[in-house]
Amino acid sequence: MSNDETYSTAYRSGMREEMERDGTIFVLGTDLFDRGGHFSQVKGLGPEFGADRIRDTPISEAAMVAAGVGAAMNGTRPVVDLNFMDFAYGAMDELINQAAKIRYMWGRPVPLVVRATAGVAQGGAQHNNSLQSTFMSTPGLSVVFPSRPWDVKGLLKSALRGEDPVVFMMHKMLTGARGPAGGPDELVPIGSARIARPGRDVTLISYGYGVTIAEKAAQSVAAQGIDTEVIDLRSLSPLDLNTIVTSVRKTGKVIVLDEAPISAGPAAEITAQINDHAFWYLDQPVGRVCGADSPIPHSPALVDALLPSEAGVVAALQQIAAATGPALAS
Amino acid sequence: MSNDETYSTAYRSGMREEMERDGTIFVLGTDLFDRGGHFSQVKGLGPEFGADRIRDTPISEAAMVAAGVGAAMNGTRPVVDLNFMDFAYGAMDELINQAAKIRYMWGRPVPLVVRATAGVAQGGAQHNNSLQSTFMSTPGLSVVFPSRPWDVKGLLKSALRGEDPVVFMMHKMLTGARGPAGGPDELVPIGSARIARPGRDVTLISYGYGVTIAEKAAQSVAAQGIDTEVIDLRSLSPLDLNTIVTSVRKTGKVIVLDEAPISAGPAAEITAQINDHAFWYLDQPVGRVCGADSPIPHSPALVDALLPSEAGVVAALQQIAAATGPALAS
Amino acid sequence: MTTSTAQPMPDVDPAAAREWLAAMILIRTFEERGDELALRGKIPGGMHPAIGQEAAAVGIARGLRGTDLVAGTHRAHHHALAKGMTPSAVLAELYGKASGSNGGRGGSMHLADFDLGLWGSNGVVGAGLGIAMGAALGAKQRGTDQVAAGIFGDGGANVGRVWEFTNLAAIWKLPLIVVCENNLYAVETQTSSVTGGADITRRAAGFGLPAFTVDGQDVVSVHQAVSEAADRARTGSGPTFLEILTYRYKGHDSGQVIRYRTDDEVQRWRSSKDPIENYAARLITAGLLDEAGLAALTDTARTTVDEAVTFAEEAPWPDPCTAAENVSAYTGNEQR
Amino acid sequence: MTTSTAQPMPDVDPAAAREWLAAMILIRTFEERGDELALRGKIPGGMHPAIGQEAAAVGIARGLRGTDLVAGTHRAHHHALAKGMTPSAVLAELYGKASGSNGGRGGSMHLADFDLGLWGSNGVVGAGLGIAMGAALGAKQRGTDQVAAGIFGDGGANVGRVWEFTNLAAIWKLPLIVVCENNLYAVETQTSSVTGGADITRRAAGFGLPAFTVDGQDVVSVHQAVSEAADRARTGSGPTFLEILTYRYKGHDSGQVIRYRTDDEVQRWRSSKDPIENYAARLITAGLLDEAGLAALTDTARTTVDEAVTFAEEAPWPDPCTAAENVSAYTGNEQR
Ligand SMILES: Cc1ncc(C[n+]2csc(CCOP(=O)(O)OP(=O)(O)O)c2C)c(N)n1
Ligand SMILES: Cc1ncc(C[n+]2csc(CCOP(=O)(O)OP(=O)(O)O)c2C)c(N)n1
Ligand SMILES: [Mg+2]
Ligand SMILES: [Mg+2]
Repeated sequence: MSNDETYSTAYRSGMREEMERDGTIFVLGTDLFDRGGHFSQVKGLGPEFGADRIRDTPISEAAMVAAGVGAAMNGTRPVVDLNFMDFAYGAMDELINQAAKIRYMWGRPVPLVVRATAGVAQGGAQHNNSLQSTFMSTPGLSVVFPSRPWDVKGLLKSALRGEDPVVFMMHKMLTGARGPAGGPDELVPIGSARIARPGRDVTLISYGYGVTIAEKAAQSVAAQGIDTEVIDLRSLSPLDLNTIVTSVRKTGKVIVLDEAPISAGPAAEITAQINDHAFWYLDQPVGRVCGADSPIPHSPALVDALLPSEAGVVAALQQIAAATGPALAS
Repeated sequence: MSNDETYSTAYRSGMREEMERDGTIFVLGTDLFDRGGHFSQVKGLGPEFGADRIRDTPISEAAMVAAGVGAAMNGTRPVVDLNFMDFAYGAMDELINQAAKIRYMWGRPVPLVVRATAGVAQGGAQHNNSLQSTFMSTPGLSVVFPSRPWDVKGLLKSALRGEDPVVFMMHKMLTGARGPAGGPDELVPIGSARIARPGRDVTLISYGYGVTIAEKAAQSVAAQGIDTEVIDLRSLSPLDLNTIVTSVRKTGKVIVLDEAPISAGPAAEITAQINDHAFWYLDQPVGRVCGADSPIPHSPALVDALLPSEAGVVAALQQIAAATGPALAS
Repeated sequence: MTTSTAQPMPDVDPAAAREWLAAMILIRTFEERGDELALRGKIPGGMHPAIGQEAAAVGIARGLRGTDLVAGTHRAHHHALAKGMTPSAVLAELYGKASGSNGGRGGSMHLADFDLGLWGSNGVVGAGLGIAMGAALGAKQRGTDQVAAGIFGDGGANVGRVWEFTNLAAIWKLPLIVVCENNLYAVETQTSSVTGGADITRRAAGFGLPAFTVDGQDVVSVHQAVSEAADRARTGSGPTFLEILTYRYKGHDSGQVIRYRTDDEVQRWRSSKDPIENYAARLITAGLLDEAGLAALTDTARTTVDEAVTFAEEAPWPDPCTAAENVSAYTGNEQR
Repeated sequence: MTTSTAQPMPDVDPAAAREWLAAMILIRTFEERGDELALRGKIPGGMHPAIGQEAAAVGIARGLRGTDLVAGTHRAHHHALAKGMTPSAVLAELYGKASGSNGGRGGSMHLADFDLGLWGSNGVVGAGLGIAMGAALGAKQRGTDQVAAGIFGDGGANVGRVWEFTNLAAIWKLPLIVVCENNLYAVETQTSSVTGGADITRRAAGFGLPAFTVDGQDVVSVHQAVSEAADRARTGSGPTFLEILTYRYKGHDSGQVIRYRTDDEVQRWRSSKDPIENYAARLITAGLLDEAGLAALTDTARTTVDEAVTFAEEAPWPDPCTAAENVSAYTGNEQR
């Protein structure tokens, strides 16, 4: 294992190792060969593996994903890199009506990885969509959204050794985040959450950049005697219900932290699953601390107001930890 | 009002009345002028209003929606008819990154209606997607999904007199369903649910074709003394929380019936909202009777196995009505 | 562009030449029966008959090697049968039976058999070309000499993604044949009226690949154009665009009421350009077939299709318990 | 295609001719300052400078009437300024301030002012053309004589939807000008290397509309081509495609390290084809401007931009409480 990778270099090092291991893996997308992608995610791999395996494309998202789907069906393992996940809106038929359904209809596996940077940061309304909500509601697609270098690398390896389409989402705010990463055969299974911090009082569930906020908030309330268990989902589809339900049955109190607009997103599904599997263990309703139902504006002054903040999570933790029954005003 | 319309003719009669009232309304899509669309939804309106107002397009979903967005911004009221909602996958950027965000970014209203037939029936995997899950998670889009002629007509009128984009979903299975429809100025507000059947014991929430199943199931358990309140949501976005919460606080028991694949769809959001607003009134966890997380196969023998059935809803109603605490096995 | 029955046969192996006719006759026999069954409610969701378009399918399939692949459209049966799928497998699939080519999961618009190189018909206009393009990329990455043909209809020429796919194939010199099967109509829209410039071949040429228009009612012409394109693809010269001009005799789907074209127009195509009649006459003229041989082909086709109907009728339904299985290896096992 | 400084001025009103120069100088001054401010972190998310492309923007905007509209790309400021947005309004928007053109909600890639006919720059490659096409349809439905110009970059020529939009405009004879502002690169990809056929004008012609290539470093040529296209559009003759050949001097966005082209190439464009220098020289040669006049234009631009910086710096931030407002009239009011 390597002790000091960034979120972005962990991806690259996982990709390099897998490309060395398996000659059928190749990457396609815009501005990859020389620039290494808009987030340096494959920087250096172009010269190393050549233009056939780090393939520069025109701006043709539908064609990129279609190329990936067909090539995946034909004995190779393509990684389609969209740079920004928002551009998947130009390739939704390829992703949802083709990639996600082919195994089911035809019994043919589609070992396709579609990677992009996602999450909310600067860039305005059109570059900050939360497509995880859509992908999570799509049978046949798996969705991963790691929060740290270790999981980036380990999940990438799992995706590149699996058989089915994986949407690989990486958060903009984490691009330079540092941490250890695993070695060539240290995999993180798709569909496995992790306990980022164990605790007894409240379960705080998140993913991606939310885990960073969650850990800070947990730390901050720890001083006040609130012992928070932080779950990093890592995969949104499939959800690791076991880890979620075990924690909730222990704590009886849950906050779901999700920057996606609140309606019909991951937090809704998690809340509903807790309702299904741990209702009788709940001491309080599940708290959703989520993004507002709004596009993302340009001005930082406005963006912050729409997103879950550390202070907001702290307040939610304090409130739920202290609560013993119904609040007077609902 | 008219006493005997079908779901489809109610749409057409609403459209005709509105087109007579407002000369800026026009419809565009494939095979509309002569055929009246693949579901006869505008049959006859072509010759009546002319080829400029019932505009036949090539198979170009992105261009259709873009045409609608720009025309809506420019003083007209376009209705983009996609025939099948699945084809919206070819126009997702136009819908989600443009139509849904323009008022927010630029203060310009986009009075656009995107109509299509939706819901699960025959036709195989690619013609039976449940896009309501995606649209519901998109800030800036409203989503309606009526269950009867009255609401088709009334909701269409509201959409054509409103200012913002409305995704207008009509269920395949209801195309020929009969019932009364309102007169020229009888509107159904977007965002208003209705009590399809009042009851005291269990709240059964659905929309679209689910309401037909719900009403039958409610009828069937009534004989066993279970008094079910059926809520027809009519709009999925915005949700009419008031109607939902009022009912749940009264009954304390809820089943959400939704044919969409269960994960991160409408039923998840409804469940989460009930958790948020009526948790302390719940006598049992919210029950989700939903579509499986699967593409839709061709064979009727398989399709039925994936979808909520009347018998399944009856069983869920019986179980929840009888339940008094945690079940032994969870 | 019109084919005269007097046209001489080119240098084709006689057995192959007869087999092409047999394949076309089988397709027509199948489609006529299928259409009938659809009207009798035997085929859930109905079907899109390809009667009149037999030469396109057979010319494409026979211009390729067995290891080459085809991905097609919602109008699917002629491609599937030409690529070697049996009438029984197709019809049982249309019925939704377990013995269908795809266990009843696919249906008329979603027929696939990867062993036969049938990479799926597709319910989304233009999408088959995308899959074929990707498959061609896969072939190129792996260094095989496989060629892919992606078929779309004239209606697909106005789907923007079709041109993205074509462009990518052109710049990467993929072993792809981009085939537009132009039957003049998309549902009931006359394609020329919604296609700027009204010349799909010229439009394609703007994307930087050789582009040709082919008489799609002549199996020999289609075969030749496809063979040449396949050669170019196989030798690394990249993709070719072919616009195959053809005509469907029936409505868009079984039972469609036709008001958008005249009976006269249909009759003109049927009587002067029928791909089967003309080709049969040509084989007879060339001494490669006699009337008895022709009758035998027709009989065999009828028998085969009869057997397919029996097979489909008697085949078992798929087990409902399997309905949600095999969605994804990642999600197959958890219980909710 | 190259513009010589010796080229005579055509028949343009002298005041207008000078105003074009002033507009180009203002754009360049603004962009140079903006780029600097972006590098200093003043512009959240950065920006895409259009230095070198001034003639394209001014030629387009001045070839249209004030009531006509333009929808553009992520490289946005030159279009916005040419259409009459003030440097203060643009810069405050880039800063994310309440006094910006869009109250801080839009940002560099999303500038709009409908009173000025600026129908939005767009963060999605090709999407501006879609909005312009729709607006042209709206104009036609209402029977106005408004013309719409939709601009995309050379990179956008490989987005399939661009051709769907173009096709729809062609078959409906919409009052649209389809403008490809070809600056040779898309981020760091040389567009010719990923564009099959490498000729965007020829590609466009395949969609059935008149298609021309224009020297985008000569404001007069752009103006003339756009005026003629606007006339065609206004008189019901439908859309025109224009490929405007230009060049960006800076990187794709502020601070981009450039390894994908030589300094030499940049120098060649700068020294022989600069749209401002050449045009200023031409005005002087034609006696429409003298050196002092030129200096005055430069000074005015600098002062205006200085004022814009002050304005943007001092402008208030938007009220966070408003952040989730005005998403949709249907959803504005419920409390969750
Ligand atoms: C993207 C998309 N839009 C619309 C449809 C509905 N549809 C199915 S077939 C068809 C017509 C296709 O015409 P063409 O491509 O010419 O093929 P043909 O039916 O003539 O074989 C249409 C509009 C679809 N399947 N996919
Ligand atoms: C659909 C889409 N794909 C990718 C991007 C990312 N992107 C932003 S600008 C750009 C390059 C655009 O090049 P071009 O169209 O030539 O315009 P230029 O930057 O040269 O003005 C890319 C790839 C995007 N904004 N939209
Ligand atoms: Mg056709
Ligand atoms: Mg460019």
